[in-house]
Amino acid sequence: MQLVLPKEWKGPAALIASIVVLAIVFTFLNPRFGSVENFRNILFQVAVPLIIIVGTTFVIQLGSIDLSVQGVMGAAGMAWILLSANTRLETDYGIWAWFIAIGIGVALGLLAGALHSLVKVPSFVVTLGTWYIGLGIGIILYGDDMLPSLKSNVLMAWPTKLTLGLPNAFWLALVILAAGALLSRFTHFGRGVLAIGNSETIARNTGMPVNLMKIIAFTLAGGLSALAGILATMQLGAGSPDLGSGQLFTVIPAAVIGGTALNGGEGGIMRSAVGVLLLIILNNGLVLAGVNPSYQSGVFGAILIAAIVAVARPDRGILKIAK
Amino acid sequence: MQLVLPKEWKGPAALIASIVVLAIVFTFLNPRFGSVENFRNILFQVAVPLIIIVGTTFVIQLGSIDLSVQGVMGAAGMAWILLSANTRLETDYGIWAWFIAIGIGVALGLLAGALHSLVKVPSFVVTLGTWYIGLGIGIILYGDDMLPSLKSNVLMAWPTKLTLGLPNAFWLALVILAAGALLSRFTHFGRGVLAIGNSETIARNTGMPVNLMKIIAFTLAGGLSALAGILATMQLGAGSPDLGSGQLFTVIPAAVIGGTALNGGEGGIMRSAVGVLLLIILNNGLVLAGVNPSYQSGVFGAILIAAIVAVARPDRGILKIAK
Amino acid sequence: DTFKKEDWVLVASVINTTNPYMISNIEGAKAMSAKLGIPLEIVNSNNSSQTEISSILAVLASGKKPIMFVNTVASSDAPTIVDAVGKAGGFVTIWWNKPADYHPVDVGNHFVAFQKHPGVSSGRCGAKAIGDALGGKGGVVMLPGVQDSTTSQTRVAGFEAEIKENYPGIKILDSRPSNWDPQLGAKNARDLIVKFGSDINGVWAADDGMQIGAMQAFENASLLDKVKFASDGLYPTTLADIKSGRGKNAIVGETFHRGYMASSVGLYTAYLAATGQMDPSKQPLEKRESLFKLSCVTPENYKDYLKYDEADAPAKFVEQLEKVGPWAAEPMPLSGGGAEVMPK
Amino acid sequence: MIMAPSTVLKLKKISRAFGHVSAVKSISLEIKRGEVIGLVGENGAGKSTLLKILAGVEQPDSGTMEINGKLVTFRSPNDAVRAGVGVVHQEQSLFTNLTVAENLDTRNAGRIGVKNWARINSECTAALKKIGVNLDPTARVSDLSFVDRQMVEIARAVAIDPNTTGTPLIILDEPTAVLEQNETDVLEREIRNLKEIASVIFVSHRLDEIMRICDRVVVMRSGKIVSDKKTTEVTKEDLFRDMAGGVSQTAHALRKRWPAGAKPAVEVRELASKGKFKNISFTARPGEIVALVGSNASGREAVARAIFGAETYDSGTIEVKSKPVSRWSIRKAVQAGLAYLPAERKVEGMIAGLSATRNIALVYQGDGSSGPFLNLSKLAAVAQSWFNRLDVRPNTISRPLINFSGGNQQKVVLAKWLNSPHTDVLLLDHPLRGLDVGAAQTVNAQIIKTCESGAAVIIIPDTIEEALEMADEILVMRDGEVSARHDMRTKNNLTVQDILADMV
Ligand SMILES: Nc1ncnc2c1ncn2[C@@H]1O[C@H](COP(=O)(O)OP(=O)(O)OP(=O)(O)O)[C@@H](O)[C@H]1O
Ligand SMILES: Nc1ncnc2c1ncn2[C@@H]1O[C@H](COP(=O)(O)OP(=O)(O)OP(=O)(O)O)[C@@H](O)[C@H]1O
Ligand SMILES: [Mg+2]
Ligand SMILES: [Mg+2]
Repeated sequence: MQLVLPKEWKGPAALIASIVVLAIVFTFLNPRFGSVENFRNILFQVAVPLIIIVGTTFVIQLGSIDLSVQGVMGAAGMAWILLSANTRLETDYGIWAWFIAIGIGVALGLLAGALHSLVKVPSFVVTLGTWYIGLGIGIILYGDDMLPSLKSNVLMAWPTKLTLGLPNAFWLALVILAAGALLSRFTHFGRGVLAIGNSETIARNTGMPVNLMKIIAFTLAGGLSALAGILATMQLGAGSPDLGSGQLFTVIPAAVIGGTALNGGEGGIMRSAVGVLLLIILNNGLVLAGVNPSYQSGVFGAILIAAIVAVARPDRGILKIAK
Repeated sequence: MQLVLPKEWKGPAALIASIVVLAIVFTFLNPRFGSVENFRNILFQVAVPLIIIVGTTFVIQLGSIDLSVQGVMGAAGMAWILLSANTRLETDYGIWAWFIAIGIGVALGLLAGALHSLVKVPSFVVTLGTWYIGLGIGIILYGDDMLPSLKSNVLMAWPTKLTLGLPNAFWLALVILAAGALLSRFTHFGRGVLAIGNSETIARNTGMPVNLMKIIAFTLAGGLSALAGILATMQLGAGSPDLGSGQLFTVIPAAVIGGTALNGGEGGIMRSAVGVLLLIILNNGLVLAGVNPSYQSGVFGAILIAAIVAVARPDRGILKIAK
Repeated sequence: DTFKKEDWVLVASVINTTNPYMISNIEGAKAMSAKLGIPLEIVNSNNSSQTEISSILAVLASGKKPIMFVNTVASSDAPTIVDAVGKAGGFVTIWWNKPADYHPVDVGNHFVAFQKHPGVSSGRCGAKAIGDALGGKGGVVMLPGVQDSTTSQTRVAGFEAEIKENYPGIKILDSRPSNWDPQLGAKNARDLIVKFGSDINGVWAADDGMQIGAMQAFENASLLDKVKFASDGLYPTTLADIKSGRGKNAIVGETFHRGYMASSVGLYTAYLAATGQMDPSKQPLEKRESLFKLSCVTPENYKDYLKYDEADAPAKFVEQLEKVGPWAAEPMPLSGGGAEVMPK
Repeated sequence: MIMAPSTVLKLKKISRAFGHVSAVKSISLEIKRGEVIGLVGENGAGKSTLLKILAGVEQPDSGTMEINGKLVTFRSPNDAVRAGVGVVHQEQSLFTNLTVAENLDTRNAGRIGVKNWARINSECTAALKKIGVNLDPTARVSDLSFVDRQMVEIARAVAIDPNTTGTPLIILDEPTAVLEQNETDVLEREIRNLKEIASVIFVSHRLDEIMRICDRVVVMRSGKIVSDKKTTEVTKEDLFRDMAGGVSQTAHALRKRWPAGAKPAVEVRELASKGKFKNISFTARPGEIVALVGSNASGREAVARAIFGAETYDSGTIEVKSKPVSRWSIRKAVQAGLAYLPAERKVEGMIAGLSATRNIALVYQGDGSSGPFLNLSKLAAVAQSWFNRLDVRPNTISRPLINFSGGNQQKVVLAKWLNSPHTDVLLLDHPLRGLDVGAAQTVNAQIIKTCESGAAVIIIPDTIEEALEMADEILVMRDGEVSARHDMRTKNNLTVQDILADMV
């Protein structure tokens, strides 16, 4: 593996280092930070963004972008809870709820992917569109009725339940993550995505199924956002069209921090995942450190910049280009 | 002119066409859409995003991105109102309020630009950082004291006041826009930005002051966001740290719709401006058409996609690459 | 000049359509529109002042004179909106948020009234409930809403004041603004659980949305039945939790008010001004800048309020308004006026 | 098994026009099994376009194509690959962020499923061995030197699926332009081996190569085939004549060597950069041409880039106009009057998307610029004058550079630097790369002109002959060190063989 992707492991070292530094500082500021509870709490919180970022990474490796995350989450989350045993409707479609909810995400992803690759419209605008559409679906499902909560305590408890000491939500994320990493390294699709990001023209000239690969990437992203939406709904125990709020600006910066260049061809899923970890820990640490809320966003911004500067240092030559 | 920028004028045709189509449809749905009041109302609304987009366009032409818009607006807006005659403090620094407020924007832009070009960190993350910092400044200035409003009715009335039949706010935007367009076409800076976006390596090999130009672009963007913040504050007559909310996802899509490719080297200020017009009109029209609010986001998304597809059509070859 | 319905339009502007309170706002507006036989325009601000203002301006451009109810996204939006309405020859009532120093009486008749439920007493309700439930001893954490919203600030002030004055044994451990967002409420709750663990005996949230998130977080940490909750708004979900006694009756205090009541009162007040049945400039202060009664709800008395959630409740409430006017309708008669006095 | 038909490729009346430029005009051509065809022609003659049509990159406007007796129409390069056509394009086309093996793995291009790394890597090793280079299949292309990348491209073209029915057709568009003598030998050997299994179309501006390698030579001029003869039946002179259209090749005068001007324009002392070169010392005076020769990876380019401030160096000093430089950067270099023509034209030399005018105006705007402002019509005039001087074809300055032929792109890139009057030092890496013989002379003439007007020229020539013709001093480099120096003012009886001896 090393051989195949020599660069793949340079960046993360610096990243992990700066995470460690943060962790030390925060533990120093509040010993509770290092506690097992907080460790689990963090793992619980990273689960949703980790699932999303697998898709996000593929899309960004293409050199495209997927803004629809939050919209898709809202639509899928609402659909899922309304089709599962909930306090609003008598319906319970069980497993079908999952299929339908994820189906919505897949459909939205497919739409975006197809328009982007076949009609050649910028992914930024198309996915902005699907974002609104997803949100719209969520809102319509939400209707003017009371907000639905889960009936089944089993479902509600599942994400936090510990298996081998780690919350299920995290295990789910881990599985997706692993699958994503394998997909990225050991399939023509995964490598093709990188190739396209490097030079779409060459990719087309060598006869790669460029459009197909793009469509797959976006569809995958849609499906995973939907799954994330379901998980988030479970975690909240209730449905809400904008339960995705804040996720977009967690996952994309995370990917970038992880070294997945927005102009494509670089980066990897594991690195993005580390990026997510950094951001969540940063947020969690600031709360535990008891930073005055009024200063929180300022401090967050400052540390964010400091972190990325630290991370960027290793690979920076005269001719290096950062976009 | 033509010789140097043959492409510059193709895209807008399609854009303006689709704006016209929208306008016709909306007027059909509600004759009032075409009324003078609504026309002025639209001009009043485009003013702020138009000012922002000049900077945004330069930055995007570099192939970079500036997310800090809303943060900078908040910081500058709060600073400006607290330094002008307002209901909270007895202070009135008059013209200095402007300098200081815009100074804040310039400083944040400078910071982002310097870090991005010298330390080579992705603009996406740096400007996300300055966004939070700006927001932080705004929140701190706001404190938990009462919200400050403008005392001077002159200032409050200025943006809406009509000059030659058009609101002042719009005139201001027009001036900035014109200046931006000239800067972009007839200066080494303007052309250089495009060259850098097209190929940074070559730009460097030809000895262009690449870093300087990048810094200028980001600083300019910061300053203009600040100015926009001031205008928005005037329009409201009161200060608020998040009075910029929604602007980022107006200007960037607008630029992209206008044909300013996010990977740089393309597009122009006038085209971005037309993009802004399209989005604002879309929003305004949907409301006038009395679309049920629950369906609004959905419809907006759908039309947005339709519009971009229509716009994308003309310049789309087998070899065209959309990111 | 006489009032001709066909020249007018009812407008209700809400912050978003993804929150039960806003949905209820719309309900009330619909009921009022049905009652008065005047068409209704809904404005959805999508949580953005920009969208709110541009949408309202768009509606105003639509020709008819507006009778308007606005649930402002941010206090700072009020002046712009009021101005625009004035120019359009309409009448507007603002709910919840306006600049503290911006008064209808100074502005003119078109700014018919500013109305709200006193945030301070909402905060005090919650504080009393938690304080008593904890027997005057223990630690509580607070989840305010959007930091710079007056509504949130007043509720917080009320809560802190009540604790300080009457529950010296209660310690406020921490306070994390959660932007009215259930997700953020849950997240902050989780972090606070880690930070203070079992030192947390009570949780106060500035609205039920955030409380719903917080309760889930405590349930997941299997602490729900060890902690008492109080908040504002008595969302249907919350009501259900009180009924079911979720988490050993975890919810000890709520306040009752409904979105449909706010919007219909607001619209009706503006309507009276529009029809000339009421001349704002001749009204006493408390009818221009009104505070409406806010009932404290407890697990004991919640049943009294069930009737206000029945399907025909909005219609009934509107009926009542027409009889007794906007300032005397149960369960939210006028309770005071002028700027809300902040406890010091 | 059935014997594949003896005719591998049959073109009938193929035409392709770009707007009003018709690049290929009704070309008919036949290639037999195992034949090696040399395709020559001036820059812009239409060679690449024709080959792009064969490769499925461009679609012909009219005409028919038969491969192994079957009528084919290529809608995409993929079709061509399947039909057994392998191509080395004039401009490199590798995924720099992927491994060598992956770039060679064209066979699976159409797939999206699971990837068998082991097989891909082993196949890669085999393919590379076949053309006698050994590179790590798992190395990232971006880490390879330019030449190694070229070898990878060749390997890819040659490694077309052995089990395609019929005889494969290998297309090489100026593969040797970037190669040094010894690699060209490798390639020649490889092409001879290829004859066994495939037919080859080989484009080059080096006619002696053509004469050595090919069985048949096809000459194109302005989109048409003007001659098609057995190699044995033609001489270089015939080819010159056919290419240039009647005018026979004028043996050009050797430049008169100047007595070296006093002050050195550039003086390099003990320059060293770890892993690239060490103790490099030489001076270049105004009016002087210094040539750096050496096999690839000898460090010449690294030296040039270091002098230009594009790469850092570890020790030693660089003096420009007798002033030692510190914290040297490209920007400072350019301000000090240095100009650099990179070998990797496509990557570092031109902004393909921009018009020729804009490319030429990149460095120096002449009176097209006043203060921070530009005068666009003046810029156009400047560009026009260069188009005329270097005879760039087609003579339309407003075109995006991408739409020019390889050689003509090179001319424009060169003009960009020659354009600047205060260029005191010209660093030229393979300036004639991809230029036809005529164009080469035009460009050489310009270089000499600039030199005689007082600039010092440091040149990394394409061929040793070139060095012998142009240089006042020749530095031969081997493994990053200067292995020999020749002052051409004194010795002028030096031969290619002498230099080659110093190189190995
Ligand atoms: N994409 C294009 N658009 C417009 N004109 C083009 C395009 N590609 C090639 N041409 C023109 O077609 C003609 C033939 O170009 P081509 O690249 O085939 O020449 P060539 O024989 O390969 O020259 P060289 O030896 O310099 O590579 C040239 O005039 C060129 O300008
Ligand atoms: N950026 C770089 N990073 C690592 N090694 C490099 C780099 N550039 C050059 N090298 C190595 O330095 C040595 C000299 O390379 P250089 O390109 O200067 O040789 P060259 O003589 O110019 O070759 P050519 O004749 O093909 O242009 C080679 O081993 C090359 O691999
Ligand atoms: Mg060619
Ligand atoms: Mg070289």
